Amino acid sequence: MKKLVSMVLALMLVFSLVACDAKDKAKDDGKITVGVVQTNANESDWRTANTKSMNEAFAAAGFETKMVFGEGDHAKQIAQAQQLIQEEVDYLVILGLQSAGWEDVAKAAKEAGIPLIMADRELELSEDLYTAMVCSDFEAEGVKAVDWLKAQNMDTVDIVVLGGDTGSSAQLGRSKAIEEGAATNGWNIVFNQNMKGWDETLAKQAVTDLIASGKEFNVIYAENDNMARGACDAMDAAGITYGKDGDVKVIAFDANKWALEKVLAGEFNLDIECNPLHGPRLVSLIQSLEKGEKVEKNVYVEEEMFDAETITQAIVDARSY
Amino acid sequence: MSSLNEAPQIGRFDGIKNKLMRREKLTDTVFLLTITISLFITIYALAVIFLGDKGFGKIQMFFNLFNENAALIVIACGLSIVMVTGSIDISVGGSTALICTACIVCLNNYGFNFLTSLILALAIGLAFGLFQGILIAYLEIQPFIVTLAGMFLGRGLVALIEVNQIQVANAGFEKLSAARIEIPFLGDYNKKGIFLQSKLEYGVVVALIIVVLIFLLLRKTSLGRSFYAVGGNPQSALMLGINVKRTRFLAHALCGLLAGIGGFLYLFHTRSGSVQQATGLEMDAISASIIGGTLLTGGVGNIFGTLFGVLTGGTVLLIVTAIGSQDPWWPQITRAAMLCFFIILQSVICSRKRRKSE
Amino acid sequence: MATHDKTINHDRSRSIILSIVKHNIFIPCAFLTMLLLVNIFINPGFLKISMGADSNGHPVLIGNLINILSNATELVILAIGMTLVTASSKGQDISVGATLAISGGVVMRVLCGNETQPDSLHAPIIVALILGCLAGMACGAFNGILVSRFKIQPMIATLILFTAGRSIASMAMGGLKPKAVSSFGYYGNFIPGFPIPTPILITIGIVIVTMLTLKLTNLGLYTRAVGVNAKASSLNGLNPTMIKFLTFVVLGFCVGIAGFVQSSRVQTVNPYTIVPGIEMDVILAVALGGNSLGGGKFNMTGSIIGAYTIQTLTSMLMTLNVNTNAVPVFKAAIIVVLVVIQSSVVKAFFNKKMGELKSRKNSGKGNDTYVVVE
Amino acid sequence: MQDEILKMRGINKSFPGVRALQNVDFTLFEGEIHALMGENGAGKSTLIKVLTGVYAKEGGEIRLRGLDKPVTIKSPQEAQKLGISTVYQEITLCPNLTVAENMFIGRAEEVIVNWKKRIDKTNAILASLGISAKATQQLSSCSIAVQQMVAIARAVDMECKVLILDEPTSSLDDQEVAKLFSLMRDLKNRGVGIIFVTHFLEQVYEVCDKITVLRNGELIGEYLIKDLPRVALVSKMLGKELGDLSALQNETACDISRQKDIVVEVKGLSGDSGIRPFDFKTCKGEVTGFAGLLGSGRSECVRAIFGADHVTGGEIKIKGKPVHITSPLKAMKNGIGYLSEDRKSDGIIGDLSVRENMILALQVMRGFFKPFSKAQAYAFADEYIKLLGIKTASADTPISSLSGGNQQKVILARWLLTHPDYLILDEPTRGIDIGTKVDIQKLVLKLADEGMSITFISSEIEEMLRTCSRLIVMRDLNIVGELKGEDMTQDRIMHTIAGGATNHGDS
Repeated sequence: MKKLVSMVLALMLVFSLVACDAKDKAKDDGKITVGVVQTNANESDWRTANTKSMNEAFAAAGFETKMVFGEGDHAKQIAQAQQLIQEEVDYLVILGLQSAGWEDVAKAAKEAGIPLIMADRELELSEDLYTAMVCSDFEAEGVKAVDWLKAQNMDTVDIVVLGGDTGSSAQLGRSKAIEEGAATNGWNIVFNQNMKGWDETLAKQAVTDLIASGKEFNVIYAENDNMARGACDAMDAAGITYGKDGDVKVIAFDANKWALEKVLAGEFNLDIECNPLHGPRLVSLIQSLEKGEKVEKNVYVEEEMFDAETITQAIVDARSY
Repeated sequence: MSSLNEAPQIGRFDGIKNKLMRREKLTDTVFLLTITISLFITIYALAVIFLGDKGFGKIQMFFNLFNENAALIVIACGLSIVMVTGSIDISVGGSTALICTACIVCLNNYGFNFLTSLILALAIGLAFGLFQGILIAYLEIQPFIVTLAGMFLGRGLVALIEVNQIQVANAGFEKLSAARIEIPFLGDYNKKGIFLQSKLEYGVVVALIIVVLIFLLLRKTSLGRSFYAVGGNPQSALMLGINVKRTRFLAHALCGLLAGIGGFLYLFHTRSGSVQQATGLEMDAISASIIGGTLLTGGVGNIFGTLFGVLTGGTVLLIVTAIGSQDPWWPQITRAAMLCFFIILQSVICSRKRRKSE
Repeated sequence: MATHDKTINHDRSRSIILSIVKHNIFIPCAFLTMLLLVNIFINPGFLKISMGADSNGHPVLIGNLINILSNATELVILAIGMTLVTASSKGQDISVGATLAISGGVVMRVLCGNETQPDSLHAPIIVALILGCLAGMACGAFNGILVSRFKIQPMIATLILFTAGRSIASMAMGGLKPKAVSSFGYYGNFIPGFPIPTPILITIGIVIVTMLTLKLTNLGLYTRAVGVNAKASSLNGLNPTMIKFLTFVVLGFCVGIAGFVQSSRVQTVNPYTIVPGIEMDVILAVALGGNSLGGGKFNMTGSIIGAYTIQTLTSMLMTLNVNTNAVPVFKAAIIVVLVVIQSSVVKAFFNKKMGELKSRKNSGKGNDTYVVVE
Repeated sequence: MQDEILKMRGINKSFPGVRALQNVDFTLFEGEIHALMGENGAGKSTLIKVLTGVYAKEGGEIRLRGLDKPVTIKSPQEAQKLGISTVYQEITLCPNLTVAENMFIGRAEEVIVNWKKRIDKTNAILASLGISAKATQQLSSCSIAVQQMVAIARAVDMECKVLILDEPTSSLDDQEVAKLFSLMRDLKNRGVGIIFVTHFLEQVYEVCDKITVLRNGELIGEYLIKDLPRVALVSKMLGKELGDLSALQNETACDISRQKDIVVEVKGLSGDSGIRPFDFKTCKGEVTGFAGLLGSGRSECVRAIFGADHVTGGEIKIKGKPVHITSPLKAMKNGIGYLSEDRKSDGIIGDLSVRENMILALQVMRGFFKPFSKAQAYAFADEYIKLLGIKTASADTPISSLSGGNQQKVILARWLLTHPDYLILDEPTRGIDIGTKVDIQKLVLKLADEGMSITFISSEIEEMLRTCSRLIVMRDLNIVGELKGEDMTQDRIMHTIAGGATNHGDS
């Protein structure tokens, strides 16, 4: 045992020496390194587009990208962010799985002089702990949908809410909007459930079950495109008409290209954009920070909405993802 | 040694046998522990050499390894104990999530403070441990299915208490959890020339104290040794006068208690709670124990091994992060490959040792 | 058969009731019935099955029961394989969810190639099915080798693929998330013109194949013999290593089929979120079916009933607007109740109590005086 | 003056289908080494387990010196507290712990362990007993002999009043045995009562004062060592069976010259279980027997022939054709059947039904894809249930709920179904009732008449005499004699088994 301990100590000594040595070797080629803590790799089409956008934009701007994926685990994301701070990336972009629990990372980044940029989802941090924010205002997106629905002037409104991953800020914001909207406008929420993940499968099962139990509904409020597609599959199978000319109005979020095609085809009534193209915005933000310009701290991404009545082929074609 | 020939016909193998016996002075536990520690050192040293510029050259990186894994260390200790007795507990992730959410709700809404929430955390953990312990030890139900129920219960209760993500909004608690130990004279200059003092979280100190305490418990107390005896051979343990049922029960109770402490440390570190909190934590803890040289068949294991198992797992995650990859699938595949390597290594070593001793 | 009947007890009516109650699928059946009754109570239209038409005018059956039967498909198929694995190797495979993602991913990759929204299938569906099954079987073989050859406990051995499986699936799909044309959806939904959901037909097919396999081969006998007493089995010429390996490959095949059905349901696969947590549900189904998780004897019918029970429960809670994340609480309660009822210690305790009651009635003998040492 | 320290009276214990102990008395005096003798299934181990609280007795009483009431011993811990220590035949220590831990674990001990004190104490004890092990060594790295000695050292250190040694010498060599004996004498002088269970007769005569003989769960008698000569002891242990059996006699003798009738011929076969290379042959219709005490190698021989143990050398010819048997399946395909010795762990498949247990071997030979139909299986099962008179509720009853004798018949049926040319029966009558024993013996002779070659192994010499036409006598993993015809008398067999040599280790 004693031998073992001494061996361990000796080795510790050796590699701390090596460590000092290695530090000197640390190179600095002047390239800006951006560390990105992404959530899951491809939990949905939106996420895939999001990842792609950042990778491409950073590469085009001549930044070095260091993207890590949280594997769906909050604690892993934190550990990875801490690692990126130690690695001394020049900017740290965080897309948090959870909005809470990031103070320690933010403080560490601040101490190390690394600007922290929140993207996609807002983190619960006090103003002084982050440099900038490029986020989607999920509640505002939901409110847009509510306003649109109000404008439809329907006699009765029976809504099926297909929620996203429990507790993610997208789910929280969008659910909050519709719940409040329903309360103020006297709409009836028939079903309100979070589908684990953002997938078609569970959404489809849920709607199939609803149809089978004979519950009446005329609005599907699906918190992303994939779930809306799952719900449509279910209605297809039961012969329920939906979309522009159907009985059920389908509201979706994210506005992927394929979803816009569905809007164009009149299958979805409304798709509210949640722009995944954070790459270019982050690039311009970082570039102005580099120049020492003052940047606006809290930026919410401008988001459009696409109504089946007004959408054109040109809009769909312009969509890159 | 020659007087120990069991039968004349193996006499000619005496030389070899003597050698083997001399080499086998190491107990299984120490042998596996040595492997784990050397592997950790090798991996970390390699990381320092090849990834020094990716942060591994920094001392804080080493401390971060502890900061990020304090809770896991404590929870893995608990799992090592039940695994030493030849049982398993997959409910720890669930109970951790429950502890986080329950404590935050109480801290934010019911005027709990640091101490009362700690007591709540311990009570939840212990309740899981006691209940599962009774079912496993006294009703002789399979540990897997019992703790599966525990896992479901923990996760489900979180959703019943609070569906949304929540964060601690309790000034006292936040202040305590934000506190750091600044280690004098240690630190790194970053490339901007800022000197960063090395910092350690208080949770790490707690975790290390617990590691030492559990080590002493397993090594120095009769209860600790009976865990090993029960795991090694329950029948023999019974014959030797050990109360096997009570020992099993206590192992689960202790694991529950440690999960309580671990859960609290988790909360202390993240200050947030959600339904998905600590997903897969049980598997991380189990694999840390395995890498640390605990055999799932029972009877063999060392808490320091578990500590190094957790650190090895953490290091691998960091290495994978440091290397970076455009393809998101490599981290998990790498970690699984490492797990596979350890498991097969253990299996081969154990079967070879078994063959030798026969 | 006739000669065998004669040996049965004379006290017919009583023995029939007793044998039903004591039969090992009594508890799972009773439980499923109870659950269905609760469902009918909550929703009187629960049993109603109506004929509707889909958007193309093809006839389809609509009803809660149909949904449960259809949605339980993956669970049932996996439970069949898991039962065999449990019986032979005294442990469970916790990687089925991850390996299902792999086989589903392989199916999608074969069908869609490198396109995200192909206009046609890149390969015949049968090829995709076969390759998907082969992928599943390869994963099963990997687990099987670790368990049978390296003598690693099943849970630990399968922890490897549990960790890596979904990432491997993502790699197999090249990081894409393609959506296949809707004709691939026939296998997870309806074949146009045929009103019964295809998954139900597939389930029936698989169950029939399983029953035939158990009847026409010695898989069942060998598995049980190895699970109960591997030493004695090897003295009877069996090869326990081989049989354990085989059960894992069979489970791999089941995973392949389940992955195919699952990917056909919405014609796309998200490797990271497909069938979340199904491994625990499958193990639960096996346990609910009255099978000991400690291996040995198994009861295939029980497992299948167990799978339907879980699906019924899940659907019920979903329609009751219980938060999906809270569903596990109910499962936990059920597990605890069922395992305690089926625990040998509890059974022995009650038998002893019954015996004591009887013997007290029979004789009023005084107790011996003993020094009881503590 | 010597006191009684242990008095057991009228002890009863039964297991499903077997009466393991019937009205057994046993008395142990202070400072006495008392041998408990009997063949397998005689009830020695059961008696000891009753005494140490592993089994609950069903009747009778146990009194210990110093207690005025009979005691009920509920667990090994209680037994230890009462001063009864046991060293079991199979080593019941924890192989994953160190020697010192094994010495002290499970004893009324302090909460915090002082390892230094313990290790020093252990080393002192080991040294005083001349055991060459280190206190810090892991037990599994010690040889079996040392492990056994550690177990004894543990019991000794617990200052017990009654020390039970259940076959402690089976894995010790002469020097170690001598050490053990001097230790036993030492303890005897200190007033410890020792119950000594062994199969080695020389050792009994070397060290013991008294002998109690059990047979079939019944007490045969208690004798002073000087009153009971060796051959008388063997005959008491092996016993005499019912008179009606003497009518059975098998006269088929093998004419070795008729080469074509030789079914199995074995030359220089040796296995990894330790048996020395041996030769053996048997003809059609012949019943051969392997005689010898437990551990003499009688089972190991037949296991090697069947391929159950790993064969390290030698050759086997079946009907003159050389075959290479590497696994039981190959043996089965070559027409060999083997009813194993340990019915519970190697024979029955507990939870499976009688029918499934019966058809298993035949089914395996038939192949994976050719299962018997249910009707066929029931037909087989019903046929053999009737033929062998198996008492079972139905063919679907789990075999574990049958009595030992009926279980054995089911296993026998399993092998008969395969219609082997050569059937090995290893202790087919152990632990079963007299009636079934007779049935099985009769069946063996009938099968031999029909032309099957059979090897019959039993601990009961009379049984072998009645059924076998030729006996191979084994001692210490060696064949030491072959008896046939006129030579096959109890006397000759017992003398051959007991051996002229006084040293069991001598071959």
